Amino acid sequence: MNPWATGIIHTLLLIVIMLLNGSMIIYMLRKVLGHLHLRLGPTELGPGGILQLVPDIVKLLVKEDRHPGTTDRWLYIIAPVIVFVPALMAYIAIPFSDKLIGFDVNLGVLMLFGFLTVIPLGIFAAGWGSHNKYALIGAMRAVGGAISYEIPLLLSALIPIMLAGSFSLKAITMAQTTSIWYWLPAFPAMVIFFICSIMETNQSPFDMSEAESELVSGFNTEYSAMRFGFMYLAEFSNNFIMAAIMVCLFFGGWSLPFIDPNSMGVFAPIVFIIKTYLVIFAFMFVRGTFSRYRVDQMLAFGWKKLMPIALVYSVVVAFFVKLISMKTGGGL
Amino acid sequence: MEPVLKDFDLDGMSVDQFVGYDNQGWLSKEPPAGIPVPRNLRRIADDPHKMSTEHFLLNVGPSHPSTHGALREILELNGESVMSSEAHVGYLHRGIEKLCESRQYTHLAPLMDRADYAGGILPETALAHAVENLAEIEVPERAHWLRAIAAEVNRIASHFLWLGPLGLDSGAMGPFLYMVRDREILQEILESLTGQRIMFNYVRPGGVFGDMTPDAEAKLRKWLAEADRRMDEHWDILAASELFQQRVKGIGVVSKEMALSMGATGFVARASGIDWDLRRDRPYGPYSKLDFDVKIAQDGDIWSRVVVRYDEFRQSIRMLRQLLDGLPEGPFMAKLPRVLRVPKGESYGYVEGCRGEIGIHIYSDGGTKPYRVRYRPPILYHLAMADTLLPGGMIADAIVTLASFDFCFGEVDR
Amino acid sequence: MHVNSLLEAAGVETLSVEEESKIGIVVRVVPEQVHATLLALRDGDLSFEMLLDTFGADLGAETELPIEVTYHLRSLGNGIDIRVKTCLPYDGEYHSVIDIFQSVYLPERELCEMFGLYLEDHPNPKRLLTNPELTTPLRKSVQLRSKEEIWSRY
Amino acid sequence: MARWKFPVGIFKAMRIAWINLWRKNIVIQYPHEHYELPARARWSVEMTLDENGHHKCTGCKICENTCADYIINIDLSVDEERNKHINHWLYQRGACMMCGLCVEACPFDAIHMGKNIELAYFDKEDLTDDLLTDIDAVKPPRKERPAPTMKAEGGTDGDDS
Repeated sequence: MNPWATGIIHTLLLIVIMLLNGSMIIYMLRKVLGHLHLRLGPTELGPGGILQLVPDIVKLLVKEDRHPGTTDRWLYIIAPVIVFVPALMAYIAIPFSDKLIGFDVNLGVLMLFGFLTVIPLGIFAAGWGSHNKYALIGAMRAVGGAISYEIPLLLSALIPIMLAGSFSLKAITMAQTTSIWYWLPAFPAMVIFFICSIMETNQSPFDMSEAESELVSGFNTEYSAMRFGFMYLAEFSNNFIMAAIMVCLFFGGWSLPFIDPNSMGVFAPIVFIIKTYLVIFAFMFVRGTFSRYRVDQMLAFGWKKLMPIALVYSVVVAFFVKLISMKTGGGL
Repeated sequence: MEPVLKDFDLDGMSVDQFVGYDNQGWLSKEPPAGIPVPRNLRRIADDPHKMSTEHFLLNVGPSHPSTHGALREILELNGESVMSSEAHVGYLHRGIEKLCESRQYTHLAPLMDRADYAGGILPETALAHAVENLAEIEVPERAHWLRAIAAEVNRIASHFLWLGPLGLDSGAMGPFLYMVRDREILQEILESLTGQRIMFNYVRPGGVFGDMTPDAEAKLRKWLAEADRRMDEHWDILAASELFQQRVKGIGVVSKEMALSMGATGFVARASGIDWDLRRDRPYGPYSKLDFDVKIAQDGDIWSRVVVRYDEFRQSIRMLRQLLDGLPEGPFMAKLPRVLRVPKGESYGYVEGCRGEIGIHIYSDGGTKPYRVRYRPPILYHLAMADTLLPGGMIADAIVTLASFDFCFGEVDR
Repeated sequence: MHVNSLLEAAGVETLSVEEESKIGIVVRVVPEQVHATLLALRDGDLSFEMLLDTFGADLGAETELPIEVTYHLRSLGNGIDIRVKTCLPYDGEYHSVIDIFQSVYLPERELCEMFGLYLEDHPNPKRLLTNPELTTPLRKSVQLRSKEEIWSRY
Repeated sequence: MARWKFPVGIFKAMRIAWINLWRKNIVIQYPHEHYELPARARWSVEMTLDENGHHKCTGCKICENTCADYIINIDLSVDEERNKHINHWLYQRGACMMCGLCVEACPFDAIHMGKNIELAYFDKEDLTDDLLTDIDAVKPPRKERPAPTMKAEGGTDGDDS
């Protein structure tokens, strides 16, 4: 087949998967938060209200694209794209199974984090370009949060990498099939990673840049119609990506215990998605329960608590990894 | 100037004009000069040893998710820190005090509901006390007890409407809905008792509108049976969580001196160490026969207010059990003429409202309508207090501090 | 009466100090003496440390000084209330007592806008509740909308 | 730095949230389900009809004078024999605050507070309702003059039943 056609088809497939996934997570958020709050969530359209997303998307598409006159026009327009594209690109490095992976690079983890790091930039552009004080405060908070939480995030991600001896997500997953899943030896790292990914995806209790009760809607106050839709979708896509990374690093990817990873076949992506959605459920559960941090408390928590713990723990793990590898002459 | 109208030219205005657009109505003979916007009793100066940015003004409200009604708070910000603040109210002003002058004494209760829309029974009761005091009406005992039942149910409902949004303003969405669930049951009880969920029109001079309904009593007993467990749950979901505690401990401190000087009553005074509860110290109705405690906290911060009010919940539940069990038999309305004439004079009726002392001061000229009605809104005093607390904190603190005073702008603006 | 001797000792000239049956002790003073009276009451041994309310009433145009301003003070320790009343003319000058009780910060603004008084010595003498177009709503001369006006609004 | 304590409260909060996740929801799905109104519920004013389906209004205008918001307007014409004829019984539903004072004031139980909760309209004109149009007023029964006390006295409550 023509490689161009294959490329285009794959790209479109990726976009469709991403959109479907984003919609599923939005539906799931509504249902989980609904039931958590003794409500029902959407019920009217389709079985269990699953088709509610269709009119929502149609509404976003046909809505007037309101554009405040005083914005920095270029930044205002490009910001949703900056937020949306990395969220889309990050899908290519996620190993849904040993074969279903877009682009298995050696440094897959780094590539994913690289994509995700661009998102706060987009949020900042949105906040700055909106010419709105609430949006600006939200943007500043997003940048501050991103700086202080990406360090412990990467430090805690280092631990499974050290344990597996590889940066490739596929290799890390495969390494977990031969030994135990890494959440057990790397439990503190998993907790830190979980907390930091909540921050990274701008969810309560770290939804600083959005902070509805303080900043109305934070960085996306001035956005409407499909531009807002992009931001909204990107948020859930990030959610999925962070959960997927977490599943790869700590919960054994597509593998299941006591089952030969090579005989999983078509079940592998299903197992992976179920695991990911369970992690997303944990995100949502936290989101619907807790109070928000204050911005200085959040920064203090990131710098003064999470980062030292992650640092010390990675040193400890490095030491033990070296010790074991000297004994056995190989990986863990 | 009407900023909501379509022909309002927003871009042509300077920031100063926009921020202070209702500054034109100076009440003094000479407009004061040289005072910066926002104006308040307290202002933080820039610390030369700390990093500071150019200050900017942020309009919070009147339609902001956490101003609970129509408060417009102008904040002067240095980054995230609030340097000074000014509260603008009046967006809900309906002239209730003036409207009261055009109505008969027995027809004032609906206006009182609309003044305090979260706890309408309490100002109704205060008004009834004032009229009964002036007209020397003998109120049947059962009416007093029914008033107290309705008042305590309403107090719990109103407190839920404070605690839930306090969680919501601090970012916790779940507690709000769990509290609204319980509030819903209480509203149904009040609806069954009074006929409406919020605008009760239940307490009249001389008694109450209707007797206890079996439906309301059954629902209330059912709720009371599990109320303590529910309150434990509400404590665990919100107040026990360290994330919430670190948001409220040591924030928005009202010292005892400040509370006295700025006229704090109710839970704000009690959280600042002022041992004063009208239900205990100047008992009206059946409260002298009830067994309840008054919780005092010393710190005056938001956490103290939360603790004091959680205890008010429990005391109200305790009182409701006693009230239901001891409800005396008899008529629930005194025999009154159809058109009540009240002798000339002045009178003051008070209750321990949901948010502080609600006092109704009535002037009568001997006719069927009051000559002048003054509604003492406790929140008006707390608003001035909250306004001086905001400078020095951050935006998030400002929001939580404002929420912790349980503002009800129907009451402030009247 | 204790309040009477207290005020005399502080050198305050009162018009009358009476116990009214419905609202307790009422001290009537001329406007110039309000400040001294409140100060004496706050710092005297009865210690009325809290000012609960400040409000006015329009006693009608036929009265010589129609705006009656009431200060409602409370002594928490002794559990008694006292009211200080003074009368002002229409468009009179009202002098703020915010240096004694900070609680009058907002109520004084409301009082002066509602009755059309000039508010002096106040840190922020601004209208509180209404627009400048709506003058003195609580005066008796201001009428509410009539039935005909209400029925013609649609 | 304060002594670090293990954050027990966070897990307490999560426990309550987990319990609530499995609780029954509290939603009444409005167009499909309806909330049962209690007997005393007050919604907009309606005419009470007797067994023959005839209204009971005598055109005494007590309700009109009671209503402090002036939202009831009874347009009467009186002939030479003092028979009252109701041309219009106008009721501004949009301005009514549903306090029920007019119902309490009515000496002949001619009106009651209805139970219809669906009071939203698309047109502003629909908010002003003409409850009685071009109909003769009922002659007030001479014997049953209204008692000089308030209606709520004597243990009957405000129900319209």
